[in-house]
Amino acid sequence: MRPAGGMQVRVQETAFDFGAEAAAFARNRTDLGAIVTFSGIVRDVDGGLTVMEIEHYPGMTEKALEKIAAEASTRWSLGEVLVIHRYGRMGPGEQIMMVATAARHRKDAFEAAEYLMDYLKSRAPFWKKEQTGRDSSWVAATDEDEDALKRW
Amino acid sequence: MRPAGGMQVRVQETAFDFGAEAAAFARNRTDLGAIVTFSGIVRDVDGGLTVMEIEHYPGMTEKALEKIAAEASTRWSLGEVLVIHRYGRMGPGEQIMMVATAARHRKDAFEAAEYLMDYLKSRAPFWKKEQTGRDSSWVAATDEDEDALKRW
Amino acid sequence: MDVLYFAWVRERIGLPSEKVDTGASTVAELVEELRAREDRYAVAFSDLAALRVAVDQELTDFDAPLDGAREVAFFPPMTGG
Amino acid sequence: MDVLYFAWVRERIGLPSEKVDTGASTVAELVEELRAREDRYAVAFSDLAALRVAVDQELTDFDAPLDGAREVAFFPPMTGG
Repeated sequence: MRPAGGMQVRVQETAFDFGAEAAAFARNRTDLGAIVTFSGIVRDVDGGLTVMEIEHYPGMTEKALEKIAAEASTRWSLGEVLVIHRYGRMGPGEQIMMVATAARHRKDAFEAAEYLMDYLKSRAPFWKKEQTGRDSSWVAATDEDEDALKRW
Repeated sequence: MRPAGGMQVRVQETAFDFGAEAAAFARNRTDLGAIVTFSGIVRDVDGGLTVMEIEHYPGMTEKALEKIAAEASTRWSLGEVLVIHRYGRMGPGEQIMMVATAARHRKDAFEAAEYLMDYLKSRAPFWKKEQTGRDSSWVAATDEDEDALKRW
Repeated sequence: MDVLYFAWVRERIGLPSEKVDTGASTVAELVEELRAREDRYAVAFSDLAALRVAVDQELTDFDAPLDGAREVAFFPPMTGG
Repeated sequence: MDVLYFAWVRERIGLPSEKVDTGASTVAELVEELRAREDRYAVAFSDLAALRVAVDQELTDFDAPLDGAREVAFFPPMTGG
């Protein structure tokens, strides 16, 4: 079966079920051989993080993500694209976001997923704040993330 | 939590539950922020495929996959690696295999997953045979897949 | 015009958004007007290299014209994903 | 020594594996012996560029020595994933 290619963007406060999303993604497509997913987890490197809070810009966020997903669909031959990104408060180990790409060939699926992540990191209006005990601080953008855009 | 890094390779005839595997992968790790999965699906581009049959080399297959996964763990900073590959008969749309990588940083998770796929494609002893109606033919290896190894 | 602030820009200015009456023709001119208001604005806008701006929900730069703009937002570099 | 065949090599030779008594000191010498047996072997081994070989379950090449080898396998380029 080859239904029309689908692009789905969801911005939500509630948790999502990564396993169920991954399982359902592109499952009605038998013409796509390669599926890549990326998921971002609230990371607690030093064991001190209590809460991660993500602020976003309602309205612009959806538009920015749709633009990034549409651009990926133009650059690579993709059958399906999914982007889910949460905002609000979440604890260590919780899923922050995921992207999924389905393509006939693995190269397209991989590159498109990396492109989505690179742009989503630095061009979608989300800001992370980490709370460690009583202290909280905004996560700083890195040069590395900005540089990652240059390869595309 | 930082349990010791895990490497898991499974070669099996039975189907696996991609959603459940993806959901369970690295779920006890809060120190790893980036998870990448790739899954390969039996693709039916022209709508004529009835069965895909995968032959493998019992014994060597497991060793080859473990060697590839171990090499990936040496090259990139990975917390967890999972490789599942089926053999036997499967129909269009069924999952053939998956790899999953978990790392602190997305670049490591993405690159390691692509490396695993490139090597698994051309260096693990699997052979695909496609049956279309009454005809069946062995899938030919491509120069593209062989060339993909050169970048590593 | 609606002016929105996010993340530490919002915290420094103390507001998520406000209506601003302005004759500014570019983002940079609007920033000058805001800076002149009060210390908290001057502090929030002290280093433009640390800020990003969107006009009507599209990322742009500080030279961008404001004619017809309904919404301008200031925020730090984004950290999604 | 166990000699194994996979995929179309197995189909052309008509066997998945067999015991072979050989004095061959390299894979290439073993191939020569097999080729000389019967047409089906000659056909299966007609183009070595289209074949891969593993000795004791490790990929190697046709120059590889066989001393002490317990298992040699011939097969086409792999197509996993």
